[in-house]
Amino acid sequence: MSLPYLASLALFSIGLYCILVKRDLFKVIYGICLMEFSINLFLVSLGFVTGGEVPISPTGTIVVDPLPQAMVLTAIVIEFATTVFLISVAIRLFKQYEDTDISKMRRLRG
Amino acid sequence: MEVLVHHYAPLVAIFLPILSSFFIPIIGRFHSKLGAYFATIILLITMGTSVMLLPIVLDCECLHLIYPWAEGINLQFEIYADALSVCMLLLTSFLCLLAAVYSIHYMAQKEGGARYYSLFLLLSGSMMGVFLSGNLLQFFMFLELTTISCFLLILHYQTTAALKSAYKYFIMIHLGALCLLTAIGTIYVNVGELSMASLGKLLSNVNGEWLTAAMALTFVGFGIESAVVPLHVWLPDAHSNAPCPVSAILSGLMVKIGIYGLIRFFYGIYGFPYAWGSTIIILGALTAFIGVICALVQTDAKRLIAYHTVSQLGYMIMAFGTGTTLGLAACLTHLANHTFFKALLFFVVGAVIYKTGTKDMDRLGGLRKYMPVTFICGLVASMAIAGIPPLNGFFSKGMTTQAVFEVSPVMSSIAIIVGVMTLLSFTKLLYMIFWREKSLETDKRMSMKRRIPASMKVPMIALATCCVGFGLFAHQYLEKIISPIINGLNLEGELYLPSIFMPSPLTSLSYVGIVFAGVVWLKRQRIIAIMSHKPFSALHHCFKEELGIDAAYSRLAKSVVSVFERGRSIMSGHLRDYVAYLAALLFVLFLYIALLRGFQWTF
Amino acid sequence: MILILLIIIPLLAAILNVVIGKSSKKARCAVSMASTLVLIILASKVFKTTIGGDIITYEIGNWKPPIGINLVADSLSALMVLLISCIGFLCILYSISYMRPHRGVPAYDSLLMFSITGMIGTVLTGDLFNMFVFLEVMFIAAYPLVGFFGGVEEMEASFKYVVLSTIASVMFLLGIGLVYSATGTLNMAHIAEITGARGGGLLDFALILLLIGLGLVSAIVPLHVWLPDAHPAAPTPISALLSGVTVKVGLYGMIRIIYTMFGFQAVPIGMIIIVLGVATIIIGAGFALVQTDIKRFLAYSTISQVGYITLALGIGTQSGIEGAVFHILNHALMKSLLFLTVGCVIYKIGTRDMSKMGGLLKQMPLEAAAFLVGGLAIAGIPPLNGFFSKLLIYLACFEAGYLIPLAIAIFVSLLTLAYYLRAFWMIFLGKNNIDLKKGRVPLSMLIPVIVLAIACLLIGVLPDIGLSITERISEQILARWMYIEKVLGGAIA
Amino acid sequence: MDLLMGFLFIVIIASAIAAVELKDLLAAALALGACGFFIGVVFFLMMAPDLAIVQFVVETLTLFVLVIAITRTHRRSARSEPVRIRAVLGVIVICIFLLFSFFVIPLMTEFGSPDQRVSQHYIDRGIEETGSENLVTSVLLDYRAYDTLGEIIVLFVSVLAVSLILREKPKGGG
Repeated sequence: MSLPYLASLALFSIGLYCILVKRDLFKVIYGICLMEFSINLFLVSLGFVTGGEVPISPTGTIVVDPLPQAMVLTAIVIEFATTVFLISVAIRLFKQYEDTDISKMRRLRG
Repeated sequence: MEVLVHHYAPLVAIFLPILSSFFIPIIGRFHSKLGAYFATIILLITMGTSVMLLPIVLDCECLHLIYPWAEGINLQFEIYADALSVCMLLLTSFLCLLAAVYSIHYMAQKEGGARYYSLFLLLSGSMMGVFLSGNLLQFFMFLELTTISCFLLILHYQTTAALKSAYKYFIMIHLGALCLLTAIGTIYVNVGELSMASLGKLLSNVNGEWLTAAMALTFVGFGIESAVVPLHVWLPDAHSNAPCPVSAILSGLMVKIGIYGLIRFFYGIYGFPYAWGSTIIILGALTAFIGVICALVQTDAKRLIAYHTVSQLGYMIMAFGTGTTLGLAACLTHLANHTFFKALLFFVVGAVIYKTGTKDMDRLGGLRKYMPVTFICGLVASMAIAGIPPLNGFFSKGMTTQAVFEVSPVMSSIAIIVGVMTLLSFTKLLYMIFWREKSLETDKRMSMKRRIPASMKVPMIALATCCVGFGLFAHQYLEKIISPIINGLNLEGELYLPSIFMPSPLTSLSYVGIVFAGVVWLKRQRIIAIMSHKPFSALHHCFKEELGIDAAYSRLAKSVVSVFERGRSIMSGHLRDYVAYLAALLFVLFLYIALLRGFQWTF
Repeated sequence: MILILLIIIPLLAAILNVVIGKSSKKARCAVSMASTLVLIILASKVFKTTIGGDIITYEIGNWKPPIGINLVADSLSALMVLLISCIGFLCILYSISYMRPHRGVPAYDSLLMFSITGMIGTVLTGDLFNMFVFLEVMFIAAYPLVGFFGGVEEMEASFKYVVLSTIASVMFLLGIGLVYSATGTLNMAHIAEITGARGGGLLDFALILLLIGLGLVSAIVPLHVWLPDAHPAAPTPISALLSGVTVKVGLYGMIRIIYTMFGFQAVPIGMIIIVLGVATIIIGAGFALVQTDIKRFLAYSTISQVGYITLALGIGTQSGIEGAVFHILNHALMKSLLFLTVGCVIYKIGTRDMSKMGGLLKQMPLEAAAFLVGGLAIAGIPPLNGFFSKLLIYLACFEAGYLIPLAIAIFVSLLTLAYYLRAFWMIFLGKNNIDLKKGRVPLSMLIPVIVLAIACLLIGVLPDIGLSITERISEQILARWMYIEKVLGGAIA
Repeated sequence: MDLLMGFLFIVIIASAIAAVELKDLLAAALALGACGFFIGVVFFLMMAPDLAIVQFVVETLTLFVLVIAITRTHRRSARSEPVRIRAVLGVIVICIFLLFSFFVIPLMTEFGSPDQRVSQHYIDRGIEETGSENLVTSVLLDYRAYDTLGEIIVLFVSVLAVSLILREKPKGGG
């Protein structure tokens, strides 16, 4: 059963779709958040062992993989930092354009 | 002493001018003319070294020096000096020296003097480098260095026309250089060797498609450099917009690098492709013909002379294309002779510009009274280029015609027709500038009282002397200089020299030309009247526009630019598009991998 | 030990800069410059060791490689560190005068040091996930620098940059996940050992994802879209750093992943990389031809040159790698030179629009010469450094029989010459129709320009300086097993 | 548990779609928060309690920042792309999804039985080598402490970056 993989990929696709078709600054940020969620979910699913224990003072030998969890922990924090930065840029852009429509922010082209 | 000359003279000839070019901006700060004198002295020393080298190589001894350079790609710094190289070296240093002397006053009133002399030395040093290179890549590198310095010299006045022509010059010449580089790369990849000395032997028994490709690319590369029609469009612009001493160098030496390269590569390395001979001759004839036709209709004196360079290069290409010993001798002789009279012509026009401030022949006239020395020099040069005996041009043109006649009689008639037209066009030049009575519309800034200084007269007189001297002593010249060169290229054969006293169909034809010129001269008013008739003026326009060749090039360039101009819309500035590119790339690459690997998973 | 110092020193300098804050601009500059100077010394020491064929490793926390994270410096990493610290030093020196009007913004200096930290961390790490982390450090420091001036365009560029590179890093992370799923490890040498020379299956897809992540950093078409916005928006010294070395970090990562981690033979993507490289060459050059904003123009030129490097990487022969590494080195010098030169021009006339410039040759002869040196070097004209690296790339194409890419690469180098001459014309030649700001260009801005110009000329005249280095580096890159053995040291879990 | 997870995934995807499609940005932000929250729950079910907690905390913080940002700007979302473009892009996205699910996922190790080549070491010796009962912590703070250093740098720099971006009077320049 690879349902978690599929679910995370679905989430990934929804996030990508959101960035592609939404013109709102914040919707773009949401899309990015969704993609990040999906990757986190994907990585955690990678480390899951059926019937495994929580990797905190395990008693048996079947334990879920702690490495992906550690990776995801790092990744979550990094993603948080990026998102906050992105939001601050969005606020700034809104102040300059008085609008959140990304399709109007096309000064740089060609 | 001999050892010193052997080892260091070539290095001095190359690097003394190049290195001292970096000091001129510093020296030029102290006094404006100091840079000019410094450059003159450096070039004098350089000329001394080439004079010292001459006796060594004329005994058919080659200097081959190798220094370590770029071990990473098996490249050594090689100096290869045979008679051909050293004669070119001598020619280069001689003309550069004269041009430097000429520039002392000619360029004095213009700003940017330090830059000018610095580039001038760089140019002369890198030309020496080209002629002394014993290795293809090194040859290429020096060739590019000449291009850079020429580019900067052409744009010296920074007028829009000068900038445009410099731009065109660099792009076209670089295109040629890239063709050459590809040819060199082909050789390197297939043979793994770039030294000229050993390549000749290595390639003599090779027969491959790649060799043909390399030869074709080499021909195109040098064809651009030596302005073979239809690759000549850069030349008239560049030569007419550069400062006059630079034009002299460009026409006298730079285009000869192409001819030199053709001889070096085709005789020294590939072996002459006899199968292509007639094509090359036809191209040469076309070049000669189109050059002279376009020259006929010019009113800009420098442009007229520049078109004649194209035409004379056509002669050299024709002579080269015969592939015979006589043809090669004719090519080399004409190369040297053309240097003398073409440089002289540019100096003469330079003097006219110096005196009157214009090069537009329509506005000039009657200058023979005001500048007799210049007029006589101009007369000598015009007669030389038109091939009137006993000046030097007569002999080399005669040899060319004879060499072509032996291979393809039809084409030799074109050579004769072109000769007649050359005569016609220089009759026009002399008439319009010096002879006819016309009130001058001189530039107001210029004063007719301004005298031509000795520093400008001396180079002109020296070159005029050369034109006469090499005409009078043509036999000795052929024997002492050209024969060793030909022998150095491992070609044996009889050299034929046309003589005014020897009755032959060709010499008599040149008399017909002279008579024709006389008729033209007598009936000049009437001819000019006829020329301005309507059917002629349409033709006139057509030739002036170079039969649309130039326009075709600019259309091509514009279409390239417009493709990208239109393509800019893919950078729409729309974030959606950018993310879509990313997604599409992901999709395509995944699909590619999926299709490539199928379902046979190995891991 | 020396390796961890290479990361700690810029990090400490960055933190120190934050602590100093607004109190003293001079102290901030001094700290940055001192730290980069130390970096240069250390890096050259590492470089000297590794160029002899040695590989230096450092195990953080004394955990053996597959268990813990380790730092690895082979000669390529050492070269990259050296480049980063040298260009970084010059950019900081340049910033002293250039950023004088913004001295009240202390974050600039520390962000610059942070991005240097991120870059050095990326090139020194031996762990795939750690590479992601340090790429993020590099990014997060670069984003605000791109938006430093806070204007509309800067913010727009910054936003697009962040969105695109976040998507790319998400893909990179997904790639790491797939690699982890296939091999159960994150250490690059360990992955290399496990995959051996076989590729295939999941690893192919993982490779694609990793390449998309790194391709965005190095601006390969069609992932280049952020670069022409972001590089011009940044302050000029930062543009020089971004174009000079940051994009090269992406290329470094590609070399590491393709050659060291998977092994080129195992990878079915040589063709893909060549196609992308050729597209990058054409699009970068073509769009540069029609620009009027001078920095945007240089940014497109960067894209085009990245295409050359990518093309060379796709060939996969030793001479291809040699050409790529040499071009990385050369392009870092040339492009920083050009950006810094153009910075002098902008400093003096206060506009980036080339159509408003003209005739500056008389007032700024030194800058004109430097621009010409840089432009001709990029166009691959001897005797400047770009010629030899391009020649190596051409020869590599030729030997491998890729004739169409070769023809395109050669033709585009003509186009490169055309657009640099056009820019030279528009900036320095013709009529002068703009008011110059009074005052000379300060020496602290001229010195980096002169140093870089001399470096370009020197490598061009004596190409052996670069050729001997790149030959060793390419040998080392191809000797995968030596890397694996050195890192894992026989003790494989 | 499979059933529970299946249900959770449906909820997650539903809330993700809501976050994408809702016109009200604040409501969409809440939907996003819900999505993150349920992912945290999934983490919990996948035996990653630390992660779940961090996810909750970070999600709350993100939501907080988002809400502040939205109150400072528009609340109503800007229009989406026109339907035709949406259809084209949707097809691309679906294709990527299908490629992934048909080509990539079958290649991966079966869910629930990963290759623990390196992690086995952490599981076997982690407690004795690091002295930490929590293996994730031991990986994070000991075996891979260097990653954590990088993570802290990122966090630190982002604070610096946000303060730079949101500073009051930026000056223009070249």
